[in-house]
Amino acid sequence: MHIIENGNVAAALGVLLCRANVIAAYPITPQTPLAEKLSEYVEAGEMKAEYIPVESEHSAMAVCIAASSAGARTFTATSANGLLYMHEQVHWAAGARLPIVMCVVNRAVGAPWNVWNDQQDSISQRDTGWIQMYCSDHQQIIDSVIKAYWLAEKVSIPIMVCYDGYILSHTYMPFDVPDQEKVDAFLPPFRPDYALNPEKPANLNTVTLPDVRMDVRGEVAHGYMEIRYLLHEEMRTSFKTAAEAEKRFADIFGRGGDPYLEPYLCDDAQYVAVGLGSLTYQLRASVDALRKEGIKVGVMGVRFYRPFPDIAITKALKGKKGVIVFEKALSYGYEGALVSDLKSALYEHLAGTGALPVVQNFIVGIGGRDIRTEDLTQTLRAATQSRVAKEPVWIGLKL
Amino acid sequence: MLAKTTILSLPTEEFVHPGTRACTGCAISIAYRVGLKALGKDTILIVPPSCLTVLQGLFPVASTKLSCLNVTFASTAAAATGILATLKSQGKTNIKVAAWAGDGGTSDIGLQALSGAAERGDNFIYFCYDNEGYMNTGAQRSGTTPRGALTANTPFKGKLQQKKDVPAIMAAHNLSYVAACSAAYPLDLFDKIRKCMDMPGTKYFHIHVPCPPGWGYDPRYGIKIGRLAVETGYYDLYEIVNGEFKLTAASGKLVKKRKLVLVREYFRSQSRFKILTDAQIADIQNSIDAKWANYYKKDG
Amino acid sequence: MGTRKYRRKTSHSEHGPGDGGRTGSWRVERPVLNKSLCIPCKRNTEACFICWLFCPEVVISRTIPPKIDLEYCKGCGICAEECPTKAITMADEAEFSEEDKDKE
Amino acid sequence: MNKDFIEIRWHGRGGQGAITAAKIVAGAAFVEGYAGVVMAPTFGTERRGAPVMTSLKISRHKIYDLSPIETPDIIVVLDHLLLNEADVTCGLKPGGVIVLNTPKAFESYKFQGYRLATADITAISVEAGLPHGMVNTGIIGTLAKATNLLGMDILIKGIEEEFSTRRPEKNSLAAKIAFERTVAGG
Repeated sequence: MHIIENGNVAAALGVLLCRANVIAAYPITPQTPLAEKLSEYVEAGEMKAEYIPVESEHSAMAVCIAASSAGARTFTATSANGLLYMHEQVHWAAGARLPIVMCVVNRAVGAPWNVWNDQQDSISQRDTGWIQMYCSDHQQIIDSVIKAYWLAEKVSIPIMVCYDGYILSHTYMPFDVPDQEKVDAFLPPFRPDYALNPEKPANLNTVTLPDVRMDVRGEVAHGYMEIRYLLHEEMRTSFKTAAEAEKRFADIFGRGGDPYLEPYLCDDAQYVAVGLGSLTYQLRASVDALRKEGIKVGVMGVRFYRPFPDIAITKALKGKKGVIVFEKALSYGYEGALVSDLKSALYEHLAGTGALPVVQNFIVGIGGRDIRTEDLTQTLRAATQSRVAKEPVWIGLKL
Repeated sequence: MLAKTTILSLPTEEFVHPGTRACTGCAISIAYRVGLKALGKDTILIVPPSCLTVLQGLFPVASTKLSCLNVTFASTAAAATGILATLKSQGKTNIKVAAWAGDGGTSDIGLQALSGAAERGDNFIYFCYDNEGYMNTGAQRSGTTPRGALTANTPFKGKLQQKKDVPAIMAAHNLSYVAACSAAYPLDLFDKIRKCMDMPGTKYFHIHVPCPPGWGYDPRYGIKIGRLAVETGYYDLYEIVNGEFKLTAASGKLVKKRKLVLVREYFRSQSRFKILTDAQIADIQNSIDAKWANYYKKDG
Repeated sequence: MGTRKYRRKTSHSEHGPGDGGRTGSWRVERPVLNKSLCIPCKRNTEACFICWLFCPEVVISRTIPPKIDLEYCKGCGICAEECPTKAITMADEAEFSEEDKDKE
Repeated sequence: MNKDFIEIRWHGRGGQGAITAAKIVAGAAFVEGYAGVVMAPTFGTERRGAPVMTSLKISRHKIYDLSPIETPDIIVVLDHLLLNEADVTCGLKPGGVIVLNTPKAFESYKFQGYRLATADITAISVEAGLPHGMVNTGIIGTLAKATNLLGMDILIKGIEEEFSTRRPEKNSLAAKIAFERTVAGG
């Protein structure tokens, strides 16, 4: 059924349909309406779940970690400084291999205070061992939440479903809400290999030594390094599982596509704009405008940022004249994190082949600065004509 | 009213294996061992980083026979909430949740989460074993380190501030049960746990646990020193049941006896207090006397 | 031989004794029980067991006579200090031969 | 007006319900076959009484560009006093429509190059039985009359659904009366 609602409601409906058992959240703009909506479902009896109004984001993730360890399907959501406040717990959830799903409603981080959108918050969590998915519209938000639970539980890795604060979270647009029966068919109940219980006692996340050690049955167990390697390895192999998720989803719901990338007019394009989230949809308008001028340009949204789809990206960008990466975050002192990763992938797979595109980086919309489509179009046009600068260029900067 | 437990009626089943990594003579071990007896096997434990983490064992071997979730330093009580929420959603009503944290993990970094869980009224028992410092990291001062104690980061002057009264903070949350216990009085601890088990909401236990390396004494005197803290009226055993304060066990008896051992004896038993001057000790003695005069008055 | 086939991929511990190794080797002094002074031994009935109650290491049995597991006893001396009849005394480990150290 | 892609900007005060009004119109547009409807409120801290804006884009096709409206076809003003406080006609396309809730006479306004539609929604709403100051449903009637963009029947249905538990009939009555009483001209 199609409804017109905001992005936060799309996320909440996804969580409702996935029958999360335990939800913990702490209010922060612009995530707040999502958490409020879930508390509403629970209090009204529409959702059979425990809603925990915790006293901090750190505790929100603590509740999810503990609840997930005890066998519950869990959910939390946050933004900006809330995400940073739970940072230690974010690492912990991944190291403990708990399939927690968290929505990150992207917002600029302080100081100074700013409640508006950019993506510095989730980008700064890149190395926590979570899978990161980025959404461009409400349909992707609700669908991603549903896919995320299936994937997370399959690979025992937590997933952040990221979407732009305000631009998506508070904006209303139509989207299809899947039927509960179909979601149930897609997503079986959560049955972890082990859940804390007194009958089968276990001590979880105990201090783990640098080297391997014998267990009480006489088998050699991992050291810390092996446990961490497995997280990395299984994150890399989760590409396959993500593709399986996408296929299953398409079979049941009749929509889906490339799980990692979302290309638009890229096949014959000489130049491709790349980005994360709603920005890549806005760039379609610029691409349309430039195509009318005869400039062969396309745009590609990166839907999975971690694991980084280096091979898929390389395949899509191989032989292009230029790649123009637009980012709402950056690694201070260098450039956008996405462009660094992208250049590393291109170098790794294309160095010496002569098919290496020129890569340029533009920083936009920091702290919610309006991103005018006309500005994007001009930037893109200029970037197809010559190399604008070696350094990342901030669009719309009024210095 | 439950009958008082004696050594002979104390359950014999043990939930801690021998051969732990705890220091020789560690009093946490005693409180923990007896505490687990009271909780019983249908319990899920939460433990943040602390000496207990080390006592619990290193992967893949656990010293505790109960299920336990190790969590981050500041998240203990919130993790208890998470386990409880899951048990509730699974319809499991017979499983208890108990958190065991140190004084740093409780009075300092874990206080926010603990206050949050207590305010929400989450039904679990929180144990703070108080060895009065960050002993796991080499005996630095914590919120509950007493005035005058030398620690690794108050090396010459000793701690200048007073001990944070965590049970009072927890009592201010209107809990159904708050108890102050000591490893030197394990049966009192056992009875208090059993007493509060079916009470609603969060229950808070503060347990004084002597620490041989952190306090500076020969391990064999651990129980004696714990007892001395009580007999001098320096550390009191009590419970607050639905807001009603009552001295218990040896402290209760002291009210009748009206004779405290001089606190000097307690201070002189540990090297951490060696810089306390006679004048400072006299000062502390005065405040203890004033506190007890108040107890005597209430007793009539 | 690697740990790739190990049944867990997280830090998931199962319980057993001696996580800290044979902690009996930590001992400097060894508790020695004089049965003629020990209350349950003398009365041949369940009594006292203060040593069992206060043992931090769970190495003293609640039996007549109480048995001390020297494989794990760290020799803290709390039992000796708390024994109301001084039935347990702490003796220098050096007095015991290597063979003695291996058995009880 | 290009009826395949319409941009409407709403001006009201925090708490006046401009977002709800825009949402009802968005829903009606979707029902009428506009595949793309995007309604975005002012981003940030909304404070009761302070001027707020909401933008609504309506398109025959899915809308990918969520950037703010710069050149609206229509502006809807829920409180005539906002005309003095904010540049409400900013970017309004030549020949664009101004939908205004005002107690003043239509003739007292002079907007060069725009079409104006007015009604005293504040009074009409009270007449319809709504509490004083509730104007977000009445204004929809004026918008409908002024633009002929969406059918009244669908809008009325949208109002009654949105307010299903809060005086649905009185809200739709306000819109109906406003539709009748709207004075519009070029």
